[in-house]
Amino acid sequence: MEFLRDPISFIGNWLEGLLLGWKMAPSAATALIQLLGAFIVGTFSLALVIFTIWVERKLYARIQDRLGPNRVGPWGIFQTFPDMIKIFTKEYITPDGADKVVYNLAPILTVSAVILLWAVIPFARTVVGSDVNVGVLYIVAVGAIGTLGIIMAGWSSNNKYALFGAFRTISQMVSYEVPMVLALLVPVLLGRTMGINSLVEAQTVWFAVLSPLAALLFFFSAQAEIGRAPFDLLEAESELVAGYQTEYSGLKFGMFYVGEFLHAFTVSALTASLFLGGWRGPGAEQWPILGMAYFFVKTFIVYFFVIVLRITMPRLRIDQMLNFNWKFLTPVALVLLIATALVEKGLQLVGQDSMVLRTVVHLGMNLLIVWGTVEILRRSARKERQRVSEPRPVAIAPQTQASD
Amino acid sequence: MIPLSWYLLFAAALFCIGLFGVLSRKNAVAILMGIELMLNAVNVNLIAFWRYLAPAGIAGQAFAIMVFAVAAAEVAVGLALIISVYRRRDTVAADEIDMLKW
Amino acid sequence: MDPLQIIFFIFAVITLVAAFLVVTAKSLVHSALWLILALFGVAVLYVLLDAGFFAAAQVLIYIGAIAILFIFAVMLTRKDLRDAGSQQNGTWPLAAVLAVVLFAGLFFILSSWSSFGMPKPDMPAGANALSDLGLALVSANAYLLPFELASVLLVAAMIGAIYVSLIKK
Amino acid sequence: MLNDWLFIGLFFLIVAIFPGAPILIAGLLAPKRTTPAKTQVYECGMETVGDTWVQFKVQYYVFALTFLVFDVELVFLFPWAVAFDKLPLVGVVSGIVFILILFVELLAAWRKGVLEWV
Repeated sequence: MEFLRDPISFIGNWLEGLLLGWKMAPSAATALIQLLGAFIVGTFSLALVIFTIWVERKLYARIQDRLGPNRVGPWGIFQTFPDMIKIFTKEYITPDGADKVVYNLAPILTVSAVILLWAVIPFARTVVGSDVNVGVLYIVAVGAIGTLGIIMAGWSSNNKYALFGAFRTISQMVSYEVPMVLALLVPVLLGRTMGINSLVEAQTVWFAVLSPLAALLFFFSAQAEIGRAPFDLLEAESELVAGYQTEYSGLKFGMFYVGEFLHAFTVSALTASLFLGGWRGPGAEQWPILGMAYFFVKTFIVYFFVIVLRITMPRLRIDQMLNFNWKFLTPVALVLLIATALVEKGLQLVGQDSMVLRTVVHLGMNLLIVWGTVEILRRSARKERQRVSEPRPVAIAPQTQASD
Repeated sequence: MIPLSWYLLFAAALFCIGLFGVLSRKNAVAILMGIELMLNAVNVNLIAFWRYLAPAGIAGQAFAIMVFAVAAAEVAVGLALIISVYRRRDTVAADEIDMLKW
Repeated sequence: MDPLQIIFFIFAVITLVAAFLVVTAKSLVHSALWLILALFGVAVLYVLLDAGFFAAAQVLIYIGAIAILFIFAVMLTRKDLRDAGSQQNGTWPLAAVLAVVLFAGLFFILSSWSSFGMPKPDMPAGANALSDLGLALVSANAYLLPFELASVLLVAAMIGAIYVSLIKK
Repeated sequence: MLNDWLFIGLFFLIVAIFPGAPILIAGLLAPKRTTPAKTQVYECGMETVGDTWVQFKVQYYVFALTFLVFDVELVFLFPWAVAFDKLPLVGVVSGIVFILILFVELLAAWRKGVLEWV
């Protein structure tokens, strides 16, 4: 019974007892179990990619009225394995003039940075890798390491396209980190903590309900951070060959691919944890295994939207991409942060701590900001339409002016 | 247990390496990198003093976070100046940036 | 040696070697990459000092932003500085002597200090360094002024840097 | 406290091995037949012309710079948000002033035309 309720920490406790029984020092036993846990979480996250690649390809195909993978196994579910065998036996080609060490380190760093995020994601109340008290900051910091992998890939390839792709990527990722961090400050403010598991525990009402705008801001800026459509300017095939991965081949290229897919799923898991209550759900406190189920259901729902967004949106132009960030997401996030702080403090000063009131006030404030934003957007869109529809000078215009 | 002296010696060594970089490098960008190392050494000291001498206080942490801000401002302006000089004079060697000399 | 000491030792050595390579590497991009390793080593030492917040902030600010800025600056000022030739100026032996003397002097002064080798005290019970820091940063009798000044300083730095780097020839 | 970080430290170790090992294994499995033509730098079917390190727009630097400044200021806000319960009204207001300065910064960058991609 105990085992069924919470298999993972049951096994953990059993193992610890066993190791201590073997006269092992307690600190060494803890370290060993943590090592094992780290190994399992890492393996699990990589194994997940095999599945998510299939999900994504199938969904992609269905939306485009194709069948998608359908040969290997039922519904083609094992399609990824032959692909893996293929990519494992592909030759590595290192371009002339590449900086060997940096060139080989870059794909490793890119994938590592994504897997590292799983260290702080809580799967259930008791199944948490590590609840460091700076979890949110850790997430952002690890994202910075990913940026580094990309610039290393671009620089070391000794290729103009790669370098251009890397530079574009950096300016995109770096720009979108600003609204992302701002959006992350909202849950920290609402939960008064930075630990991810503590944040999940603080969500008696989901933060997506308390502050839907923050959830949306995080979701969109995270999409840009992953760098796939509609924000896939970094590897815009028609412009930059393949961006920073141009000169990579074989499994080194495959690693970038794995990193991208895993990142998409990880971001969904983060959204689910930070805004959709993570493992919370009826009975999850007593039955941690239920919590895991809730967590994965929520994650896959978010992941579905990530895929749909990727499939249905066209690529943005670079100026549109930057405008969307600096002139839309960032100001909105700043206003939201100020308003959230004011509302929280106001409620505290009035002495109202009923959850219903808090929810209603926060939700109303969010809707107000949304309304204001839409109003401003409508006006600027009207202006933009007028500006574009006005007759503009074309190539021959200077001549006609000169003859006047 | 790590004694305080380890951190202090580490920070001193880091500071001296940074100083060497600042004094010996030709390229202005590299000089700024040396300054970054020196600022980091200072920060290690600040945090170590906070942890060992006044763990209940907050001064060490507050100063360290201010050092972050100052380092960021310094890098931003310093590199912008170097880029600007480069665009005018086509050089980033510190010896050749001598517009103020007469 | 206990495990913590070993970890400290490993990362201290990594950091110092990386720092040395920062100031001696011929290629400036390599310098920047070594700088990142050195900064990461410092972040690990922050963790050992129970300052997790500073470790994360170090990675975020230094590696995520400052190092990227360095790499950009290197790329933008690349033309005349090929990685050939000495990157050291003529007076580097003097600089080396000065650095060594400074280290010796620091060592001498520090080792005569009474609490030089003091062991790590336990964290006082009930202290939450992070929220204490947050409170101190906005308390009028603590660090409110530096807090707001830092913000103004950064704004000034940003506007100045933008102005300097965008003006035409 | 340190135990939490122990896991992350071990995770860093593991995570470095995970992508590294398959790359090594694949290197052993895969054929190695390099020819000079294969290792040429890619450039749309032509041999590459000129140096890779072309001059970049200063615009890239300016974006990174704006980000750096924002990033540092946001790090200041995290302890503030964590300590929110204990803050007096003055503390909240000074935090908001801080965010407003950020806003001014954004507007300044906007007015200076930094945010345009031209």
